[in-house]
Amino acid sequence: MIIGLSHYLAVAAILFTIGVFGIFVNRKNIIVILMSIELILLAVNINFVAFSAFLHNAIGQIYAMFILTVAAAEAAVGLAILVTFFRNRGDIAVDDASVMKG
Amino acid sequence: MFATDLALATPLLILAGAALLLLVVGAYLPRPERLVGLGAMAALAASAVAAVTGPQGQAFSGALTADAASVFAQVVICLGSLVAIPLGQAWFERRGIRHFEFPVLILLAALGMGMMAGAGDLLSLYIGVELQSLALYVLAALQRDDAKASEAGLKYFVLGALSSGLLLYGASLVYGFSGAIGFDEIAAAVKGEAGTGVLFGLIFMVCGLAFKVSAAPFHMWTPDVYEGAPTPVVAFFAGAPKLAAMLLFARVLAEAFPLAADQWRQVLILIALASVAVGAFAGLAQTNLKRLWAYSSIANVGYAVLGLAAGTAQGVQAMLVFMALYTVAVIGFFACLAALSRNGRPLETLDDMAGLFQQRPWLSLALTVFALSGLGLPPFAGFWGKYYVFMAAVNAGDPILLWSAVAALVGSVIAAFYYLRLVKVMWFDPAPGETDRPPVEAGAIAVGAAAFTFPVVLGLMPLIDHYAKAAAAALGLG
Amino acid sequence: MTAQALLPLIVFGPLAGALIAGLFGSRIGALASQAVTTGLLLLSAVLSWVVFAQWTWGGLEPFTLTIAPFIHVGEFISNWSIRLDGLSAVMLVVVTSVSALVHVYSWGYMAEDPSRPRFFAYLSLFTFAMLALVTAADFMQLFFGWEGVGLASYLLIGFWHHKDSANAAAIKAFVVNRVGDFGFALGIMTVFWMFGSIQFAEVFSHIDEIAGSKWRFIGYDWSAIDLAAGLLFIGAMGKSAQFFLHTWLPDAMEGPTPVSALIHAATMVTAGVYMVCLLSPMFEAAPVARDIVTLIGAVTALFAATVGLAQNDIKRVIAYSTCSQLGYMFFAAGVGAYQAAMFHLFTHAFFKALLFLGAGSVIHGMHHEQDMRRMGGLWRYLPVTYAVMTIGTLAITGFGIPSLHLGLAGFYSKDTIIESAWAAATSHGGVAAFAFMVSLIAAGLTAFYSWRLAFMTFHGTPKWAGEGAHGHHDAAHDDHAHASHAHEEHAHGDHGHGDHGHGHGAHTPHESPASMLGPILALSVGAIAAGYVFVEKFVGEERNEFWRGAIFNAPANKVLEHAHHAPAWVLWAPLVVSAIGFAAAWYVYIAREGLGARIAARRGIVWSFLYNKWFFDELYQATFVRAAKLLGDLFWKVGDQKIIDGLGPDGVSAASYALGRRTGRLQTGYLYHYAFVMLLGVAGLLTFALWAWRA
Amino acid sequence: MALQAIAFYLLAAVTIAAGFGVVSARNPVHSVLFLILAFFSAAGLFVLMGAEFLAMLLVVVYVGAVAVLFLFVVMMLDVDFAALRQGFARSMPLGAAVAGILAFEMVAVSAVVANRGAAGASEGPLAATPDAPNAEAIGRVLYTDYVYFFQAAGLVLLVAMIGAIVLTLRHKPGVKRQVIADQVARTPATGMRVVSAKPGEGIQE
Amino acid sequence: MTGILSLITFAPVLGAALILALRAGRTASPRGDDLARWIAFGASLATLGLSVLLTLRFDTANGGFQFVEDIPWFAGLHYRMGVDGVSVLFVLLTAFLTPLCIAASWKSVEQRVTSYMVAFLLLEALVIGVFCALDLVLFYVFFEFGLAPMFLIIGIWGGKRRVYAAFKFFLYTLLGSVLMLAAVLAMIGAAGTSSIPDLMTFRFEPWMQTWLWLAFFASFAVKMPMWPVHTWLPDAHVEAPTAGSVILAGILLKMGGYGFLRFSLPMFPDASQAFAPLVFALSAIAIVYTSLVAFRQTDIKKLIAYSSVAHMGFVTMGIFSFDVLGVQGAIFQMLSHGVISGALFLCVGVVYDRMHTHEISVFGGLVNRMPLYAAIFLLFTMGNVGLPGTSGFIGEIMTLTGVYFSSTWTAVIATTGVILSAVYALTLYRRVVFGEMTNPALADITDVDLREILIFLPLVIATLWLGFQPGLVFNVTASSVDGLLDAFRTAVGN
Repeated sequence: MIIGLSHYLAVAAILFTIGVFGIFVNRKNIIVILMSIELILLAVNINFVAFSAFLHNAIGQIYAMFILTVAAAEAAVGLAILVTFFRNRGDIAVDDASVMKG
Repeated sequence: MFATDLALATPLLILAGAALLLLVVGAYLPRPERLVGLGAMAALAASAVAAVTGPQGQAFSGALTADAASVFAQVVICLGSLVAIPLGQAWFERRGIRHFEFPVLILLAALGMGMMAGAGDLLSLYIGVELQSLALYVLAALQRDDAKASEAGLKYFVLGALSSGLLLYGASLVYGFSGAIGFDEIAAAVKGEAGTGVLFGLIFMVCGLAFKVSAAPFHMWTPDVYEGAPTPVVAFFAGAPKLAAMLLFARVLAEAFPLAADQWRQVLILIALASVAVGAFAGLAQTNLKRLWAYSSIANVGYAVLGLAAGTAQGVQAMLVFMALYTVAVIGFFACLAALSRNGRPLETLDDMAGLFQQRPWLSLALTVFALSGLGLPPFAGFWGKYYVFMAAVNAGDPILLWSAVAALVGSVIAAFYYLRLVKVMWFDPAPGETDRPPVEAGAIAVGAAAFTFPVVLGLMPLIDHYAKAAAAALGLG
Repeated sequence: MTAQALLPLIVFGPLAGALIAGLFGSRIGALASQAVTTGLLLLSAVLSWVVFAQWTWGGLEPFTLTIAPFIHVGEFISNWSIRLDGLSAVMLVVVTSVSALVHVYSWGYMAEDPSRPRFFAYLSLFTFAMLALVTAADFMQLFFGWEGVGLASYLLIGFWHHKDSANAAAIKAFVVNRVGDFGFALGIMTVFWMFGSIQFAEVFSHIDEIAGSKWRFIGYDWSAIDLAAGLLFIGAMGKSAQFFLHTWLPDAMEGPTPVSALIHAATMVTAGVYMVCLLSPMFEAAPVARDIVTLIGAVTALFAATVGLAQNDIKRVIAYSTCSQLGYMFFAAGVGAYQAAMFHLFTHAFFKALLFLGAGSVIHGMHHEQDMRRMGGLWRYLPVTYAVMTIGTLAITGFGIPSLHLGLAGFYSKDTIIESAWAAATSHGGVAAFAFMVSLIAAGLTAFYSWRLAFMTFHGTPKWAGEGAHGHHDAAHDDHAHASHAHEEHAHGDHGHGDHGHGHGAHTPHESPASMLGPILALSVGAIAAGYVFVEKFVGEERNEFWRGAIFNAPANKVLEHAHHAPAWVLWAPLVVSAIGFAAAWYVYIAREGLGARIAARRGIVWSFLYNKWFFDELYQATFVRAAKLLGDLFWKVGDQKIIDGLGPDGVSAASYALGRRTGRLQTGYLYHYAFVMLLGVAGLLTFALWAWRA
Repeated sequence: MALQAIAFYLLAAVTIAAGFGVVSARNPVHSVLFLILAFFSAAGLFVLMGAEFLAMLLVVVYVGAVAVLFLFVVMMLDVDFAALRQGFARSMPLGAAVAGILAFEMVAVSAVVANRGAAGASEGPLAATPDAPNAEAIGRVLYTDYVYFFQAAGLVLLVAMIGAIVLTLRHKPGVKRQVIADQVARTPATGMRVVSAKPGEGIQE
Repeated sequence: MTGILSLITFAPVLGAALILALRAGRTASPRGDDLARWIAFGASLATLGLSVLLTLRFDTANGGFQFVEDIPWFAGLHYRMGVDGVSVLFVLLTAFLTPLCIAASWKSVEQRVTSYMVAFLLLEALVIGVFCALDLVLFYVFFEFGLAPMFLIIGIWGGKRRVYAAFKFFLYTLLGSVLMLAAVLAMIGAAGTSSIPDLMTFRFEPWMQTWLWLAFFASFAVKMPMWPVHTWLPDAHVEAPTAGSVILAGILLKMGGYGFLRFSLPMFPDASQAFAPLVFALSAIAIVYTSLVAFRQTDIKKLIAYSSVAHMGFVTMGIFSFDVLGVQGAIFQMLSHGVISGALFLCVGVVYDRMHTHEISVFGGLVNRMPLYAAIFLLFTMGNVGLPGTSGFIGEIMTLTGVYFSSTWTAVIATTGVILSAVYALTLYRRVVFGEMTNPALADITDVDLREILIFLPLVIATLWLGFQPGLVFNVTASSVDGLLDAFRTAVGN
């Protein structure tokens, strides 16, 4: 049984979907949404690394490395915004973030 | 070699260097806001000049492209960012918020946009987008004591991150199935028949990019963020970033997938029509002008995407002309909103604008110009943008595209209703009370943008036409 | 001066008068306005007679003066021009003479009216339009005059514009005339497309070439020339108040009486007859159209005469009489005796104007009382009027001795028509035979209602309020009369008499001033002599020299020749039936005075049918007017508002707005919804891509 | 080969399960822990593919920094967890269906076309640069070919830094703050005063 | 003379700019308002003078475009102006009516006078531009831009439901126009030029002609307006201020007919011929339908508005008869209707200024206090009815005659309009002017004053002069119409 590229891609796809799923299925906690985003990025990274490995070039890995970097920055900004939001609302329930609509 | 790279990157280097320098200056001076602001404006102006005068070519092994298109975009980006600084600083200052970081963030966002505009591979695409996006997320939430602003920032961030995920996933597939990240290499790799994997990746990338330009169905963030974010910030990110993202969009499609044009055209048409429809219909029920203009921008992006969908150089040119003209108008509009208040409370709803013409004739005239431009009434700038787009759609020779263009035109009639409602409120209705004296900088920007939208644009069109044409030619579509 | 020089004076004199009185009437005052218009009209009349004399005895040749271009587009060429030929020469004298006399008459009749300048301006304007009509050399100018007289008629009928009934009558006259003009206009178009020209001369010269061609019109193929002639005749029907389009004429009596005399008796209403005669070359080639003309004319002659029997308004009786006489003229033309038609037109102008002006004199003397039931015994108070009215009545009934060939004007013209009808009936039968029978019956009826009018007005017991002391000896009768009058008022709102309120009852009837009597007397001369003097010229042996080609008779048309050789019974029959009519009238209104009122009071079916004018007004009210109102409301409230606006702008905007609200509601403000929509977008696009790209 | 397969399936299963745990855990702290687990097992997958350096990076950067940051924020925000236990939404079936379709399409495309594209040509995962260690291979190009991105990524981090500071740093008035520059700039001359204390009097201020 | 067209077009803009320069930002004051009025009046008079000069210098023997100006612009577009026999008189009509409108607004517009005058002058400039433009896109620009000032004129200075009316007017027209825009683009794409003279000789593919024709039709039919897209007109008229109605009826409606002549016939001859039955049907329906609706109206302006729709039915019908009579008649009818309906709306304005209503039921018996007004109103009513001697007649009879050959049915149905127009127009006149004066509010109503007389005088003269001497128009239009129809016949091959 050979573990081929498609196996890795499938794992990434499922993980990606779980991440997306996590964003819209979670109704209560924004921080979990941020974590879901991390899952998505992880899935993408798996993809890049898998392709990199099967393509025999390093670009994918470097790409993944930059994703990691940027994702960290993104997490920082995201959490900062979350903190601001929390300070204004005293809560981080997703349903709270619905002042603006229509 | 490296020197050449640096020379080509000069516009970006100016921005980066200025950002770092001003950050330090800001950190160490007691009241640095004005100085930092002026410095940032100077840097933006310098960057634009550098872009126009600088050499053209590919830098960093193709990661950065300096060509007519990026120059075109860079000029608009720099101008759009430039006016945002005085607009925003004064606005924040009036609310007792003194962030010297504001100009710096604008600079960094502009840098991100510059990277996007000149992106030559999937990696610079990603980093450019992220640099710009992160700066915008922060800017949206910058009024941190304001619940709406932080909610806007949060929504923008979460959905933006999701869209980045989509973009990345697409990029990974494209990379994987083509074996390269440079646009040219991708094009070379997928020549002949583009494989399903690549196209699949392309769709994901299109979705991610569609989010950045707020095209339906990835537009949902737009109204909320526009409403919540500080008005000058909206003025900023409703304009230039969209142009940058649109150009990036065009680059991806034109440089990496020129031969798959028939495929991506269909997707773009769907997106464009959905955007026009959403923008037209949802706007009808709005009373908040910022939301209204969010929907308007969704519709407008629809037209721009339609131009892109033509898949021709003319289409790209149309998109660039459209976005450039739109950028001016949208900045002007939000500058108007930033300028207007009654007893210190900003005027944001339609009702607030009642009878404005009696009290603030110039600003309401400007708003009228923007409204009429938005609905595409000739000879306002908005009309010429649409003119180019539809001309491109017609000349592309695809009947589906042609009918889509007609449908989009009909959509513009529906949207005309809400633009007219703004005009109506300002001109026909009685005013509820005196408005405050508008700040000079916002008023000047608003009136200037209005004057550009009509009638200055009529004189400048030959120039814009020329440069947009050159820019489109640089992207290499037929 | 030559006729060429005189004609413009004749035609434009009245226009100048109209403009002066109309534009500056309020400045120069009533008297000056009257003087100017009347003076110019008198000049016009005198000159007309000069021209007519030149034509009749001086051997003047027909000619056309072109004054200015009117419409020159492609082949559609029309000029402002003055055409002189036998027809227009006759019409010129008729129009200007009657008009001049009416102008003079109005000095007295309208003496108390504050708007005299306007009145005289209208009269002169009418005269100008009529002159333009009769001197037209092409269809456009003809139409111009045609509608111009319609305008003047409208203005004059509604002259007392504060009276609602007058306004209604004015509109009715205009609109019904427009119905006729509808046909007229279509006729002109047909002519234009058939002949490529609208010049009479050119059209007539091409009749032979066109005679056989067809024209597809509202779904059928018609003989083109019949179609054209028939359509043009519809115009004539409108203008000349022929059956179906007659309803406006009686109502037109709302106008001042001089107007009735001029427009609705002597001139305008005869325009239709004039046109048919003018277009005789066309009608000669259009047998079907001619039959229609004959039929309509005959029916009108009979119909109007029957209605005239039962009317009580003095002017209405004369109006129906006019209508009936016009019917005579038409069927004369229809059977081919255009000359006879023109002759009757000519004589009729005199005696009918006479009758109207006489009636006006009565009305004036009675202080604007028009109801004959409140007259009676007036001969003592209005002797001159009585005398001339009697002459007029004799003339209209065609009194004359056939064996001596001597009689009043109507005798010559009417008998010629009846004889022509007989002649046509013997050679063609059919419609002409019907016309002949009708002509005799109608002659009897004419005698009856004419004498009825004379008796009710001038003879019998006075029933006007001034004589009330002894007018009330028959209280029951009087009450009855009043009751029926009230009923009439009630039933016919349009029959109001806004002006008579102040008048009757307070004063004794009085004879009219000289300004009124003068014209009447002048007309009575015409009523007596016009026939005798001109019978040979118009219809007799000299007719061809007289008309000099203005009227065309096909070689096969020998109606007039045959008419001259009618058997004796045909010659005597009119006199006999007229005598019967006279006797009946004498019996009912003199011998058994009050019988007429009792018949009326019984309200029999026949009487009601006649009194209500065969219910035409009611019929039209119930169909056309109601339909127009209903359709108008339907189109407006349902068509425009519900369907077009409802499905169109209002509906679409409401739907768009609703859709907008819904789209807005999708924007819930919840992050997860937004993310979900994005995901839907991704999934949708991916699915689309997989499906569309067959990948 | 079999070992590799076992390892793959194990790691893949854990990764996915942990991912699911992240989104489904009621307690955010548990979510963070699941996230860490997912990162670890993903790192294992990276190793399987020969990307040791990235695996390391993932553990160090992500688990070490980002995940901990999450944990820190979760704790800091003192959220009332009881209120957050309301679980999934009513419309979950629809969401799950759409997500399912998406996942199916993605997996299907991956599975079907994986061997068609450029990557399909290779037989198995291989190091990009067989002659050099993974870290070295990346290191060689990172500061040369990819210097542009490297610098740009730095700016991204700078933005994140500025953003975090701008959004969260508060200057409360009246709070005594440490000013390092002042501390460093302190000289003996300013820091101390020589007072001559006279015997018997002490220091009189 | 080159440049005169631009001068005519932009003279009103200069006037508007002068007003803005002198008045902008100042608070309203009686003296300032008067200044604005006088400048506007002067500017419009200057435009009129130039237009008269243009017409006098116009070479009637030349059927082509004259006074052509051509400056390249961008993307292949040109600033290209010129007039031919078809358009020159419309320029004159516009220049003729605008000073009258400004004079008519002298007292009736008291609010925001500066804006009003600016809007009006802008409108004038744009309308003249429409008739002069020889570049498709330039034409479209003028055509569409005109909506904006009209929108404001209706919306600001209009009646009670002015907002509804303004929106309806704008959106209705805009919807038609965007379809035209699509066609404009398609034409430029296919022909590679936006020059109207060039496009007039360009032969589009028949299938393309069909679509283009329909798209242009959508716009022009709304503008005319033709049944069933006419419903904006009554609302717009009722709510618009007097002068707005005058311009709307007098000029804006003509842009549709002008468009048919300038575009549909020469550029899409095959489609025009194919669709002529459609136009005939719609025209015939319009004439009967709207006449009947007009008959039932209770508002004077609405009645006149509906009658305008009916009269425009003659225009469309005449144009698509492809006959010299029909086309000449249609042009004449447009000019005549411009004068007559404009005058009628001014007549309404006279009583509106005094009573502030245009409900028919309020009036009655006006002749007693306003004899001169009654006379003037009568003249234009008769013009509306199409009485020979007024200009209204010529247009009707010519168009009917022109159509009669192509479609007898249409002509027959349309001719009933002659009857119906008499019904509604005379009924209106009767109810407003005749009868007893029963409404006590009317007791003090005054007759037209000198200013109003001077406004009406040119219209009276025009109505009668054209009625008696229509050749004034036909001489100017003849060459161009002949050229147009010759080209048309050549194109459709018969």
